[in-house]
Amino acid sequence: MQPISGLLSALIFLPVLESIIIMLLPRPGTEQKEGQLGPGGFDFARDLLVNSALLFTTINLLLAIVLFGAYHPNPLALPVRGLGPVMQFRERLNWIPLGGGHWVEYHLGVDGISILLILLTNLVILVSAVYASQAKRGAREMVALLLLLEGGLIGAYSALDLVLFYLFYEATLIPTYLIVGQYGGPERGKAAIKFFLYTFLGSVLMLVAIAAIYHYTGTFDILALSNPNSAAFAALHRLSPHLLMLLFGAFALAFAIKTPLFPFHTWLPDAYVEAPAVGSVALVLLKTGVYGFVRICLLIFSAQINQLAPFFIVLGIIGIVYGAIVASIQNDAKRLVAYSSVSHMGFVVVGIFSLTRIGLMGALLANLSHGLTTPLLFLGLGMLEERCGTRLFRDLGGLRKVMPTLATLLLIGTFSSMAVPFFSGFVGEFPVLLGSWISSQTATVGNFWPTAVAGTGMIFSAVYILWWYQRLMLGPLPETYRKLPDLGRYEWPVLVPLAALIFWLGIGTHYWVRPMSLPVEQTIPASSEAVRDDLPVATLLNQQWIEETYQAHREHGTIRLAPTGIPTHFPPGVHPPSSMMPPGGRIPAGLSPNPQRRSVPQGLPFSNSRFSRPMVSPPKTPRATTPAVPSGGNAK
Amino acid sequence: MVPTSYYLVLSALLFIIGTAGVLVRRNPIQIFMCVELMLNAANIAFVALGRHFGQINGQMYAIFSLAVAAAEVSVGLGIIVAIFRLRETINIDEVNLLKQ
Amino acid sequence: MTTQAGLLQKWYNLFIFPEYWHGIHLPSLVPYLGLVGILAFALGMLPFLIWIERVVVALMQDRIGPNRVGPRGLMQPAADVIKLFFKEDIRPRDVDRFLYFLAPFLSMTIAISAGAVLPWGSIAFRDAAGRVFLVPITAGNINVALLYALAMSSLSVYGLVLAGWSSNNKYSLLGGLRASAQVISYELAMGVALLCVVLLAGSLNLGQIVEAQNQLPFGWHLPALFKGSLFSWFWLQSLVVPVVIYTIAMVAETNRPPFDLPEAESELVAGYHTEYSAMKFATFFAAEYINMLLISGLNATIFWGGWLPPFNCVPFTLIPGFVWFGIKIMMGIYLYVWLRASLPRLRYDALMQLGWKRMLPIGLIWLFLLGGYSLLRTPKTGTALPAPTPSIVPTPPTPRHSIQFMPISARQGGGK
Amino acid sequence: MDSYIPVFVMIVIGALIAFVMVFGSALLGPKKPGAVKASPYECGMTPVGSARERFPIKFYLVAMIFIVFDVETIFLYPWAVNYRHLPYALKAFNYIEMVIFVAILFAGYLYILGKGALDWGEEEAVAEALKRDPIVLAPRPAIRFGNENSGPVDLEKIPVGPRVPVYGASAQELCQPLEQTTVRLLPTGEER
Amino acid sequence: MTNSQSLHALLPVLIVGITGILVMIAEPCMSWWWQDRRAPSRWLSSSLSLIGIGLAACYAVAQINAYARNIYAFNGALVIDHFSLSVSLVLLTSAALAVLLAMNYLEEHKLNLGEYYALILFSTVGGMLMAMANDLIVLFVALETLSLALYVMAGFLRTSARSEEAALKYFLLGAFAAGFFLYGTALIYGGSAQAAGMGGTTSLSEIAFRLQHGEPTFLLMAGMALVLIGLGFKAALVPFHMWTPDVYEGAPTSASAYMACTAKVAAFAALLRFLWVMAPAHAFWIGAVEIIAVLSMFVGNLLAITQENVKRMLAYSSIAHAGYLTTALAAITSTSAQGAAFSAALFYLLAYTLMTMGAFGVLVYLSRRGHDCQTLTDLRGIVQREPIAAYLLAIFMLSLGGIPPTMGFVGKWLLFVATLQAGLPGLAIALALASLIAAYYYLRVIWAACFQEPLEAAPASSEPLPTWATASICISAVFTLLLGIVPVFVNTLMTAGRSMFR
Repeated sequence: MQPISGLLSALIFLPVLESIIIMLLPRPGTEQKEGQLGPGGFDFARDLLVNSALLFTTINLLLAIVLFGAYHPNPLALPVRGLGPVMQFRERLNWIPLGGGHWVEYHLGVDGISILLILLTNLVILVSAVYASQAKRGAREMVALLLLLEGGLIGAYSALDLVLFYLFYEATLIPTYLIVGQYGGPERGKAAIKFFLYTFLGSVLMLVAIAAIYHYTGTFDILALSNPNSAAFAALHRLSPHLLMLLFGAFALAFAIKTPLFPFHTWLPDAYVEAPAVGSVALVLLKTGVYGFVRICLLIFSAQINQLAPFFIVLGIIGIVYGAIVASIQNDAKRLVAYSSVSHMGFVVVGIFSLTRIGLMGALLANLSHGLTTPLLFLGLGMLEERCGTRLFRDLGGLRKVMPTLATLLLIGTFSSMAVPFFSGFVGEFPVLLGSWISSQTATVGNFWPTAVAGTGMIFSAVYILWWYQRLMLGPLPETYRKLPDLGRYEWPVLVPLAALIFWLGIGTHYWVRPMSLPVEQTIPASSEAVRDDLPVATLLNQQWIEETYQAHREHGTIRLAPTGIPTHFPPGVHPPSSMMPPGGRIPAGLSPNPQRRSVPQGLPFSNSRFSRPMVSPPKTPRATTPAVPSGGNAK
Repeated sequence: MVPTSYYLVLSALLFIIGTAGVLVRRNPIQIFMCVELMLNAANIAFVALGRHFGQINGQMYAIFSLAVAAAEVSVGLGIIVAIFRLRETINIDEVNLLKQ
Repeated sequence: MTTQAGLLQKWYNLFIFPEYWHGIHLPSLVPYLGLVGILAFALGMLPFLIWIERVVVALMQDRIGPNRVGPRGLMQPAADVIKLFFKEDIRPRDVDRFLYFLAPFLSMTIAISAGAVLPWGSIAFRDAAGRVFLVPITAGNINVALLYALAMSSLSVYGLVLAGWSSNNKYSLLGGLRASAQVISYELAMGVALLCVVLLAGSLNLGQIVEAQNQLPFGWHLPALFKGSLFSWFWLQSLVVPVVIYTIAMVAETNRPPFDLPEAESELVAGYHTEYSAMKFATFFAAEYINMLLISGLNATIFWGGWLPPFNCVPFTLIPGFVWFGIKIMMGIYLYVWLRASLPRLRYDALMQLGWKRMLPIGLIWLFLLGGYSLLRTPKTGTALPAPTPSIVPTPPTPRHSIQFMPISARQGGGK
Repeated sequence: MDSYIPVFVMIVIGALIAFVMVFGSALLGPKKPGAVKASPYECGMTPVGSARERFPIKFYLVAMIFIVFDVETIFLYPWAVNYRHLPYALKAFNYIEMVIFVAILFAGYLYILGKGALDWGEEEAVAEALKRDPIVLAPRPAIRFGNENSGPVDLEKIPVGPRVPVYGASAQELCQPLEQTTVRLLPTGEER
Repeated sequence: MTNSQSLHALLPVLIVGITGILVMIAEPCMSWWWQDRRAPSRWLSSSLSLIGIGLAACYAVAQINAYARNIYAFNGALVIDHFSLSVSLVLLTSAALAVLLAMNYLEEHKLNLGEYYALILFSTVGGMLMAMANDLIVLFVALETLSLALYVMAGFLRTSARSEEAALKYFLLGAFAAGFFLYGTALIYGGSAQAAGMGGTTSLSEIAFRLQHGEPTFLLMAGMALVLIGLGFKAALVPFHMWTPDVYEGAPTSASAYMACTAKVAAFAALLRFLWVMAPAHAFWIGAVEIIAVLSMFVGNLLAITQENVKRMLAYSSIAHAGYLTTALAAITSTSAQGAAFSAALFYLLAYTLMTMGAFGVLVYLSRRGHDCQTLTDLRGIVQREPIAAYLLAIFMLSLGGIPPTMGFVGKWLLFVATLQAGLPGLAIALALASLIAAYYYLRVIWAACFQEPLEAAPASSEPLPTWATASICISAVFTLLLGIVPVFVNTLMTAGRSMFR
């Protein structure tokens, strides 16, 4: 299927436009009759808001579905490993000039990993916008901010330029910050600022690292930097390991804070708890940390990842266990769910850093599952709190009797959270455990301990989440709650889609796995020792190889060092890597010294021998006569 | 003929006296006079150097700075008078509504 | 060794060895002649001036005036001075002692030194090459003479302000303030009037300004009689208005009636010199009269042809230049006295209004009318007009280059 | 610099003459100081308060405006001196430039006039301005001579010399009724 | 370059200046002719000012398009190049926004005097001339033209002792700085004669030429240091920043906004040109400039954290922004990074102008009935009363904090890259860390405005909207966001930055 040009931009900027429109709508009234839920009486403004929120988010979701439908799971029908991810729907424009022919580019593109996150975002934003439009206070603003958040998130998931990524990464902060800060609980301001500052600390360091990467390589292109054959990659990896480790650390810190990983998670409980239900959902939706680990850290810093994977796995495991234990002792229902998030994200991190296909796939599925389950729990809790006015376990109980529907839907979330098979949690966490098992066979962490300890997390989760459900829904019902209504007209459509998707992810897993399988293949660093043995195209990327490549570029005199020593030209034998090819095969001016090479097809490396020797042997005769086939970079 | 360096030393001394005065004094009028001293130190340097180089520029610059100094005097005295009418004092130490 | 400093050294020789008289560079001595002359005139006229004022005012008011001390009361000023010298010098309580003494000192010093630039005649010299140099007889034959005069007239207000401030007397303070505000207000009008003259003469040297008036009026072709005559002086060349402005400003600058608000006895006791007694009071008094003399002198110089006779023909040219100059000054003095006798004192707001709202804008506009007139009369071709008065040199050549100087009569063949 | 030397000589002579005149009577005249004789002369009234008093803002205003116009004159002088000697084209250019310069100055002058900075008819102006704009042109504090809030005369400040017959009452006699008031008002250390 | 050609090239400045004069005398003339001063003056003065500013801006744009080479007007005293014209446009922007703000502010404070607009225009003239000055004496005169008007504006609230105090402090320290500047100029005049028989000069291009072909003398370097101090005062860099918080707090808010922008923009334009001229001798000053940059960033940000008064906080933050801009000054020493540094500085100046104008503008918007909205307490919960103002304030605060997608981020990013290109990674990291600190106190403002409950119940806001202030803020906000997302001007500014080297 042909890529639809401008689709990604539309997905990003349509929500922004919609958000402005929403802000221009009249503000709904706040009057409410005694004992009634939802708006009281006829409120045209509120109806208008609800309908437009529903309309807009549906349009967005439809667009995302179009994107999903047009996406080709494997455009080349080949397992292209070692060249970085293959992107589709690419859009590439020069954006901010930096002098010397360098630009910060408006460079978008998606692969399966991004597309599923985009779908998730659109869907969850839809339900939470519908929920938010019912809020007594700030409904209009919350919907508008949610739409802004949607735009920012999609932008972050589709950015292929580091600065653009940073920009969207930061842009998602603002609506979240405003939602949490304005409409949350009593300590919301402090929590919001804490959240913002933590994240901002990380991202500023990331900005420094981005600038440093530009300084050393002359490009911000994520694809170029992820491609081991590219000059940018070679230039970057020629740096001293210490420096590379620092750069990686800057990125990793930013993503670890955002994920959140164990020692950097302290903003999370405050923010989740103080936020309104919609805000908690928004926070849950901030998957940019995980996405950044996958998209940026894994390939650009493959050597560092290999070195530090055990460390991250340990942190992830600590997070799993710690989150679970702390969750077990909470007396606040929402705080419990918040801590359970720490535990779940621990699984995700373990999966990513297992550096195996199965582990990474599991991590991404767990990520999606968390993005469906936790919103369900938070939204349900929000509805509960709206009715009961409290979240403390000691005041609640037996609510199943008055609101059976909510209880049922929450039970689905509960099961998913404790990773019961056929629920989404399971299909995420089980592969993670598998992956950690495989990787621990090769890595230094030690035989089965990581898997075993991580596995206890699943047991703990059963403990706390079942206990949570029991204390809320089972047992005697307090007299005061006897008259409480069940789900209202607008609350059904909020929770039901989430629950349905949980089932779909748990049962129809292959729908979700198929678009991600090739990207996962391409995203595992070629140097990952854990997958070397079981994959035919595994190769060892070592320092010697980098040196040789770099020297080859130098010798052919095609490396341009101005202004900061950036190699942007390629020796005659080395073609511009697929990931650097723009859509339509247009090579940016200055990238290729030899215009004849434009039609040279990209030889895809799928043999061990291709990788085991330096890629500098120039073919004596240019294969200009060979018919052009689409290069790997874009799905023609 | 007096060497140019003497004039420069004189102007440097005046400038230092003016600077020290600005930093030490507490009465805005005195501070202001010290500032004028600084400007005039520059004028002396200009005139002396212009004479040294045999250029008319130096003296021209001195006239420019005189004009500017005059404008400064007008504005400065206006401000000082205004503050005195409001506060009945112009001592810098007592003019401290804005916290430091 | 510079010329003048060398001369100072030579003076010593002059007294001891008369043979040195032979080689003296006479043009260099002219400034000292000018100095002595103006000093003698100012100090000599001072008592006479007081007498004149009393007599004239008395005549105008139809009474007798001073008639006891000396013939027709001529010795009255001398008697006053002797009396004042032997009066007690009271130092009031809480005065700022230094400033209190400085004020009269400053008034007097400035009043006298203002006279340094007034030329009261001219001498022509011829050098060995036969060129004629006309040297004005004045202490300060300097390029910025007019600025100097203006500066001194501005400085004179310091004496009054300091006196008012240091006296620890409210009346004095108000007097000093009034004096300062009045003097600076009228100084602007005065400066603009002077600018008109500078525009016409193209020089700030008073000697050159006088010599610029020594020409045919408006460049018309008239008989030689009219060269440098009454009609070519700047009072007419500047088309009268600046003279009027200057004359009014001149009266105000010296705090004379009808502009004597700083010492208005009906309001302020005696204004800034309320607390002064004995000779310190007399110092202020004398300084005021010397100021009158010198400002009238300036008036005579820039508007009324200085030492020039009113017509360039025999009965007038026989009289020496300094006599004409003295006559012009005395006419100014008479004007002062006349005004005092005739006009009531102005109200302060009327005074300021006259200075700021009438004289200043009129003067400025007039300056540019004159500039435009001058522009219209400039030929459109040619590079530049000749220097205004080539016969006048600001500083005569040094003896190193031309030793043979012969004094010749000022009005015979001098200049072109 | 040569031609300036006689000028300096003149200044020095003037200073000498002034010196003789100022200090002449201090040497020749009698010296009989007295407290009342030394007090400021204010038409015979006992002087009250300090003479260093505030005075109308107008004086400052005139001084400031003067500075501006004086500096403008500084710029006019070189122009006027050279104007006559210039060839026609340059003269015309200089004329126009200076007309522009003075026109700008005149704009300022008009502004000053319009704002009433040169109006000394105080009462009418204030009344009129108050009618127009009560806040901006708030009434200025009255001109004071210091006698409103001043207390009794401080006896310590009056130097009382030897009892010499002076005109009228002696200083002590003058201050006699005030002395008790003074003692009563001051919270002195002896009472404690 | 004949005189008439010079005048023609200088037309934007002349238009603003003549408009200023007209505005100044319009009001007195009206009081003479129509015997009525109050009613039409606001409209007359402000609309005249806006027309003048608009005309000047149009003309400046036309010049940017028309002039392919630098114009050295009046015998090289002024240089009209793309750089100075771009700075002029920034200054005109801030002037226009300030006029809009003032229309409401002055009315609220019963201070509707036409002089205020005239002062705005005069100081804009000074600022534009500072950007164009190619001679230190012209620079000095322009600096004073700018400053004198600003002193008066700071003390414009004549009935407020705080305003007068601010004016006094600003004036005294400003005059002090002017003394330094003039003396430095004198020393440069003497020191620019590198050999016997070579006359002194104050022309910047001449100095640049001499520095490229000879050794810098001691006097020259001493003079440069003094000039740097003088300009540093104007730009509120750290050792010379003491006046800033007091002045910004005390001055009328609309004046604070204007002076925060104009003085800084003009001072940095002058600093850029001056230090570029001095670049061949950068070994003498680069260290000092780096230290000043780091100190300004950190001192400004750290002191801003504790402030309760928003105007004061913005003052400290402006010190920090001056520090960010100083990194560009350090970066112009490297030949490879000069263009990037100039364009980054220009972009940041525009960004700074828009967002500071906006931030102060929101305070003006909220200052009703003569009550100045200044402290965080005043701002509490205004989102309930004035949601638009609160959200716009949030945008400006985020932009000031350098958070995407705003102009502040793009500006900071360009500075960051320029600094790195110049090989000053330390400065770049300091820039990033400082903006991290900065985020905290900007968020506090948002917190107070949007998250906190108001102290008293929100009164029904029946007052009419301050139309012009709203317009000013909205313009600022739209451009802050728009240029943050699509920084289209950057390319123009790059050309402008390069125009310096022609």
